[in-house]
Amino acid sequence: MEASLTSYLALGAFLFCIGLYGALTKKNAVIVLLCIELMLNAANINLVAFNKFSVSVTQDLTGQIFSLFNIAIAAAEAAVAVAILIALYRARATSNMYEINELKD
Amino acid sequence: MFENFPILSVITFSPLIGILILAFINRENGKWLRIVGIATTFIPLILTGILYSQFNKASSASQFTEHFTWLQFPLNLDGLRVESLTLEFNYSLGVDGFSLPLLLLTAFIVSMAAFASVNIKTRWKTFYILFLLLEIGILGVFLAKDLLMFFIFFELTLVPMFFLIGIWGYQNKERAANRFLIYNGLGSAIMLIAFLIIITTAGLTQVGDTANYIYTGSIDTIMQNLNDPNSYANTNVENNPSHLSEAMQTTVFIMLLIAFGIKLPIFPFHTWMLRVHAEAPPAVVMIHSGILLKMGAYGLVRFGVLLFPDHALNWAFVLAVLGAINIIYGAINAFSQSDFKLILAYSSISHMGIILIGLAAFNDIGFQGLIIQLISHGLISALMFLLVGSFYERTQTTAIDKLGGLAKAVPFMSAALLFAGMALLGLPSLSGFVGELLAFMALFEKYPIVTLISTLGIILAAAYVLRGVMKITFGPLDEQLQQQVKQDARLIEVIPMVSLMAFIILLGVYPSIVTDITQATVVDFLEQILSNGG
Amino acid sequence: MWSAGFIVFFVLSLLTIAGALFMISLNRVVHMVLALSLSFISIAGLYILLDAEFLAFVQVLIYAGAISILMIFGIMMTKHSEEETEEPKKPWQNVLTAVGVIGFFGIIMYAIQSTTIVTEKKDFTQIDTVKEIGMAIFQKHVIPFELISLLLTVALIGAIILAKREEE
Amino acid sequence: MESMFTPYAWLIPILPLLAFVVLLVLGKTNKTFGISFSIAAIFASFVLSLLIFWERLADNASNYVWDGWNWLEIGSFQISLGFEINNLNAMMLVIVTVVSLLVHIYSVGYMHDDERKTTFFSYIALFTFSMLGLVIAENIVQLFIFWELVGVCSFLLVGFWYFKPEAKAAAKKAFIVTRVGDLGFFIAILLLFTYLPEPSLSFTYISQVFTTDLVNQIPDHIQFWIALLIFVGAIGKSGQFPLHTWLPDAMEGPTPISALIHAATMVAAGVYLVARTYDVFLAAPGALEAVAIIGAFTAIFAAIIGVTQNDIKRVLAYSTVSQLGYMMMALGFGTKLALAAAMFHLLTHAFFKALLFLGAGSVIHSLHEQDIQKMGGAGRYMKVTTITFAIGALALSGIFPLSGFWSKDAILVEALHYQVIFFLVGSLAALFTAFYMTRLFCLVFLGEHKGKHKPHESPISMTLPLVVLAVLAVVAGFVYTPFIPWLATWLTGEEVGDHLSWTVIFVSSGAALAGIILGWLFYGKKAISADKVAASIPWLYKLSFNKFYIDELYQVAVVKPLKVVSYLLDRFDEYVVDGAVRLTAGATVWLGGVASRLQNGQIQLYVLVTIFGFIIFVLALIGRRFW
Repeated sequence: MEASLTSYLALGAFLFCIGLYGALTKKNAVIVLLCIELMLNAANINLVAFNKFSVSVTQDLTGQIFSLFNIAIAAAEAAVAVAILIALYRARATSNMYEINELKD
Repeated sequence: MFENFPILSVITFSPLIGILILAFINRENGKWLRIVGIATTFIPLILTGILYSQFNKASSASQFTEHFTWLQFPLNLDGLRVESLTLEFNYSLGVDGFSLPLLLLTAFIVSMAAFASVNIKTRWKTFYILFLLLEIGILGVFLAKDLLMFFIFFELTLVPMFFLIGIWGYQNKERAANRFLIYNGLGSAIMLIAFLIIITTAGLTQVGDTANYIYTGSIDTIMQNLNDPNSYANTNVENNPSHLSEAMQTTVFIMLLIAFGIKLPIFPFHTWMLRVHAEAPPAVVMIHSGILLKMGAYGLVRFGVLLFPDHALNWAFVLAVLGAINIIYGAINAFSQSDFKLILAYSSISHMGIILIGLAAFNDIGFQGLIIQLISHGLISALMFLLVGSFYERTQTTAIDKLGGLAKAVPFMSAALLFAGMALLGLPSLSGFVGELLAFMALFEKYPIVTLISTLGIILAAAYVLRGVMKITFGPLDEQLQQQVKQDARLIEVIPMVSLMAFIILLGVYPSIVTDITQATVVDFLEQILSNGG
Repeated sequence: MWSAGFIVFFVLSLLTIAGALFMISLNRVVHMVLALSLSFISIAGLYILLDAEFLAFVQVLIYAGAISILMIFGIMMTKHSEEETEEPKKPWQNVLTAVGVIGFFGIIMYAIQSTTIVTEKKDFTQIDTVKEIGMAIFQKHVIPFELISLLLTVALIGAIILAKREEE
Repeated sequence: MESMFTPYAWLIPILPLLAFVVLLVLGKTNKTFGISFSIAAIFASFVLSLLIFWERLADNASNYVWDGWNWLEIGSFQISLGFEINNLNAMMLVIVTVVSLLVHIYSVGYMHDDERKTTFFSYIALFTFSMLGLVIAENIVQLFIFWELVGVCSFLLVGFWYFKPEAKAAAKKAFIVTRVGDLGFFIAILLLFTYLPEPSLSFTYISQVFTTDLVNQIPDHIQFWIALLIFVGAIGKSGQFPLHTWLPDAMEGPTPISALIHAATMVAAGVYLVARTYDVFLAAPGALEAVAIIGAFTAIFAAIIGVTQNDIKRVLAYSTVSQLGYMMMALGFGTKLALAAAMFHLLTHAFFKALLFLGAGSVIHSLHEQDIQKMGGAGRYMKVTTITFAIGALALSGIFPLSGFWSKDAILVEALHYQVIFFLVGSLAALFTAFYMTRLFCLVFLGEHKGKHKPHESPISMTLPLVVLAVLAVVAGFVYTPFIPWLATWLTGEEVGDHLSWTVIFVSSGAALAGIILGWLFYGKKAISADKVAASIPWLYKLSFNKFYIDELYQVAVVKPLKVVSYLLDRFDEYVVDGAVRLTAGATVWLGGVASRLQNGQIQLYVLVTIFGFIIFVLALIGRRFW
C-alpha cells in the first residue's frame, strides 16, 4: 500500500481543522497565532502533495514554489502579528482573545 | 380656464410657499410663525375652491391632468428579445369625482386644524413646517395618477406625522409615534411590493409597434392593460414574465387590502390608531382622524377595487363582514372606555366599518354612501378632536370620570360637543346620517343579515356617544373644575368650530352637494367594476 | 503489504497530528509551542517523503526555528498567567466550534472523496530540485519573488514600528 | 275648491325654525324680543294651519303633494324633501300648532325665573319645527329625519336642567330607548326600499303599492315584517310596552315640555305613523293583531301602574302611556273606522292631557312639590287650576259629555265589533283610569294643605292656556259622536253608518263612574283605607308600585350584559389583538437581542458563524443536487 494523494489531502484537512478549532477556541492570542500557522502548514502539505502527484507535462515545481511563498508570507504575518500583540498588550495589558472585542462598536 | 396652467401641481405644492417663509422667521417669533402657518393653509383651500368651481361635474374622466415623464431607467435584460426596456416614473396628476371631494375635505380640515394648532406651545417653526409638509403629502395622495407617485406622497405623510406625534403629543407620545410608524411602514412596504408586482406585469406596454417596451406606473395604462384580455399581463404563455396569473392577482389584492386596511383601519389592524388618537396633539389628530384614515379607503377603492374588480367582487362578502365587525366591535369597545379620546378612536373604527359596508354593496348607492361617509366622518371627527383639544386645554384631562357639568362653565363648547355627538351618532339632518342610510340601504339587498347586525351599531352609537358627551357636559359641576374652567371658547376656537358645524349641517341637509360631483365618476367606476369583474 | 514509504508516511503523520493535538490540549504555553515544533519537524519529514528536500529544510529553518522562537518571544513579551488554568468562559462556544469544525472537515473530506483526480507519481530524483527551484524563482516567478521580498521588508519594518511605538 | 293656502304649508314648520334661528343668534342678549318672536311665529303657523284645515273641510279636497326639492338623487333612486297635505295631517297640524302655541304662552309664566329661558324657547321652537315637519313629511325617509329630530328635541328638553343627575339619566334613557324603536323603523325603511317595486319611498307610492296588486310582488312575510317594524318604531316613540320605560322618567323635564312633547304631540307621533302607513298594516293582518294586543296590554298595564304612583307627573305619564295604548289598540282593529277612532282619541287626548299636565305644572309651580302624598287642599287657593284640572280629569275618565267620553266610546264600539276581549280590557282600563285620576284629584286639590308654601294662583299667562284647553277638552268631542260622525266621514272619506251602541255607552260610563266612586271612597271620603287594601294584596301592590320591575329587568337583561361584553371585548382588544402585536414586537426585539449578542466583537465568534454559514451554504448546494 502506498501513500496516495488522498492520504496527504486528508492529513492536510485534518491538520487544518485542528488548527481551525484551536484558532476559534483558544484564549491566548499567541496560541491563536500558532494555530493559524498550523493551518498554513496544512495548506502547504496539500500544495506539495499536489506538486508531487498531479499530472503535468513538464516536471515543474510550481507547487513547491507556491509553498515557499506561503512560508515567506507566514513569516511576515507572524512578525507583524506578534508586533501587534505586543502593542496591544502595552495598550490593554492583555493578550486574552475574549477581551479583545474592538469590533463590537 | 386652466388649460395650460398646472393648477394641480400648484395646489399640491402651494404649502411650500409657507415653508419657505417660515424658514426665514426667527424660531422664537411664535406669533408670526402661527400667522404664517395658519395663513398658508388657506392657499390650497382657496385654490381647491376655485378648482371646484371649474370642475366639470358631468365628466367622469380625470380633469386638469398633468403628465410628464420624470425619470427613465433603461433596463438591460438580455434574455428578452426586445430592442429596449425602460422603467418609467411619471409625474402625473389628475382629479376626478372621487378625489375632488376628498381634496376639498383635506384643504378644509387642514385649515381648521391649523386653527387648532394655536395651543401648540413649543417649537412652532418645526411644527408648522412639518404640518405643511404633511399637507403636501395628503394633497398629493389624492391627486396622484401614478402608482409610484402615490406611494411617494403616501410615504411623505408618514414622516411629518411621525414627528408631529412624537414631539408634540401627550405623555406616551414616543410609543404612539413608534407604533404609528411601524404599522404604517409595514403597510407601506406591503403596498410597495404590491405596486411593484403590478408595475412589472400590468405596467408593461409596447411603444407603438416598435420593439421598445416600457414599465410604467400610470394608473390609466395599468387599468387598460388589466382589462384588456390580450395584454401581456393577461396572456398566459410560457416565458412571459409579465403574466399576472389569477393566483397572483388574488395575492396582490389581498396585499392591497392589508396595506390599506391598516390605514383605514380594519379590525384587527386597528390598535396603532388608538394610541395615535390618544397621544397626538389635537391639531394632528384632526388631520389624522379626519383625513389620513380616509387615505386608506381611497387607496382601497382606487387600487384594490378598481384594478382588480373581479377579486373585489368575490371578496364582497368578506368586506361586508369586516365592515360589520368594525362597526360592532368598535361600538362595543367604545362603550367601556374611560378616556373620551379612546371613545372617539373606537367610534372611528366603527364608522370606518360603514365605509366597508358601502363598498361591499358594489352599487351606486353604496359608493355614494361611502364617499359621503368619508367626508362626513372627516368633518365630524375633526370637530370632535378640536373640541377635545379645547376641553383638554382647560381641564387638563379627558378622563370622563373626572369631568362633569361643564355645560355650566363652557356652554358654547358643551353645545358644540353635544352637536358633534349627535352628528357622530348619525342624527338625521346632520351629515353622519346620510352615509349610514345609504350604506345600509345599499347592502341590505345583498346581505340582509350582515346589514341587520350592523344596524345594531346605530343603537350602540347612541349609547357610547351619550355616555361620553353627557358625562362631560351634564350633571353637577364640581368645585375644582369650576375653578379651572373659566373661559368659554375663544374666537380662534369658535371660527373652526362653527365652520365645521356649518358644513356638517350643510352636508346633512343637502347631501346632493357631494353626490352631484361624484355621480358621474361613481357610475363610471361601477361600470368598470361590473363589466370587468363579471 | 505496506511499503516502507507508507510506514514512514504513517509514522510522520501520526507525529504531526499528535503534535497538533498536544498543542491544542496542553496547558502551558511553552509546551504548546514545543508540541507545535514537533508538528513542524514532522511536516518537514513529510516534505522529504514528497521529494521536496529544499522545502523541508526551509520548513525546519523557518517554522521550527524562526517562527517558534518568535512565538516564544511573543509569549515572553506579553505577560501570561502561564497556564490556561481557568475554565473557558463559554463552553457552548467550544462545543459549537467543535460541531462546526467537524462539519467543515466532513465537507472537505466529502469533497476529496468525491473528486476524481488523475494522479501520477512523479519522480523528482533525477532532477536537482534546489537548482530547479532557483531557476524557476529567478526566471519564471521573479516578480512575485520580488514582491514577496518587499512584503517581508515592509512587514519587518512594520513590526518594528508597531512594537516600538511605546517608547515615544 | 282651489287650494289657496295649502301650497304654502311648508311655511308652517319653517316659521318655528326661523324662530329657533333667531333665538339662537340673539342668545341671551334680547330675551323679550326673542320670546315674543317665537310666539308670533308659532301663532302664524297656527293661523296658517287653521286656514289649511278650513280648506280641507271642503268636500273631497284632493291630497296636495309637493316634492320639488331633491334631497338626494342617486341614479334612479331619489329622495326629495317636500310635503303632503291630506285630511289626516291637516288635523295633526292644528293639534300640534294649537298645543304648541298654548305651551309657548304657558312657558312665559312657567319659565319666568329661569335664566336659560331663551334656550328653552329655542328648543321648543326647534321641536315644533320638527314635529310639524314630521306631520307634513312627503316620504318616509323625510318622516324618519324629523322623527329623529323630535327625539333629539325631547332629549334636549328632558335634560334641560342638565345639572340634575336625574334629568341627565332620564334624557339619556329617553334617547336610547326610543332609538331602539327607531332602529326598527329604520330597518322597515330598508325593507321598503329593497322590496318596493320601484326605488321610491314616498307615502303616495307606498300606499299605491299596498292598496293595489303591486303588493303581491312583496313576499308575505316581508309585508308582515315591514308593518311590524314600523310599529316597533311607534312603540318606541309612543311609549308602548315594552319600550315605555323612558316616558315616565322623561317627566324630569320642565312641565310644559311634558304637556307638549310627552302628552300631546311627540308621543302621539307613533300613533300618527301607524295611521300614516295604515295601508301597509292593512296588508299585514298579523302585524295588525300585534298592534292591537300590544296596545291593549299597554293600556291596562300602564293604568295599573298609574294607580300606585306618587309623583303627580308620573301618574299622568302612565296615564299617557295607557291612553296611547288605547289608540294603538284601536288602530290594531284594522278598519277605517277604527283609524278614525284612534285619531279622534289622539285629538281629544292631546287637549285634555296637555290640560292636565299644564294644570299639574301650575300646581308644581305654586307648591314646589311633586309628591301627591305631601299635597292637599290646593283647590281652595287655585280656583282656575282646580276647575280646569277637574274638567281634564273628567274628560280623561270618559264622563259624558266631555270629549274623552266620545273618543273612548268610539274606540270601544270598534273593540266590541272586533273582539269582546278588547272591549273588556278597554273598559277595565277606563275604570282604572277614572280611579287613579280621582285619587290624584282628591290628594292634590281636596283635604288639608300640608306643605309649607302657601299656594297661590298662577299668573294669567299660565291660566289662560288652561282655560282654552279646558274649553277644547269639553267641546272637541262633538266632532265625532255616534249621532254625527263627522270626523270619521271626513278622515276616512267614507260615509259612516250608525254605530251607536248603548251597551258601550252604559258599560264605559259605568266603568268610569265606578272608578270615580271607588276613588272617592278611598281618597275623598276615606271610607276605605287604601293602605289596608294594599296590605291585603301586597304582591300586586308591590308589582304596580315598582312598575312591574321592567327597568330592573332591562338592567339585568340588557345593560349589565352589554357592560360585561364591552369590558370583555376591551380586555380582548388589549390582550389578544394588541397582545398579538406586542408579541410580534417582543419576538422581534428578542431576536434582535440574540442577533446583537452575536456581535460581541470577538473575531473568533464571527469566524465560527462564518463557518456555519459556509456549511449551510455547501449543504444547500449539495442538497440541490438531490432535490
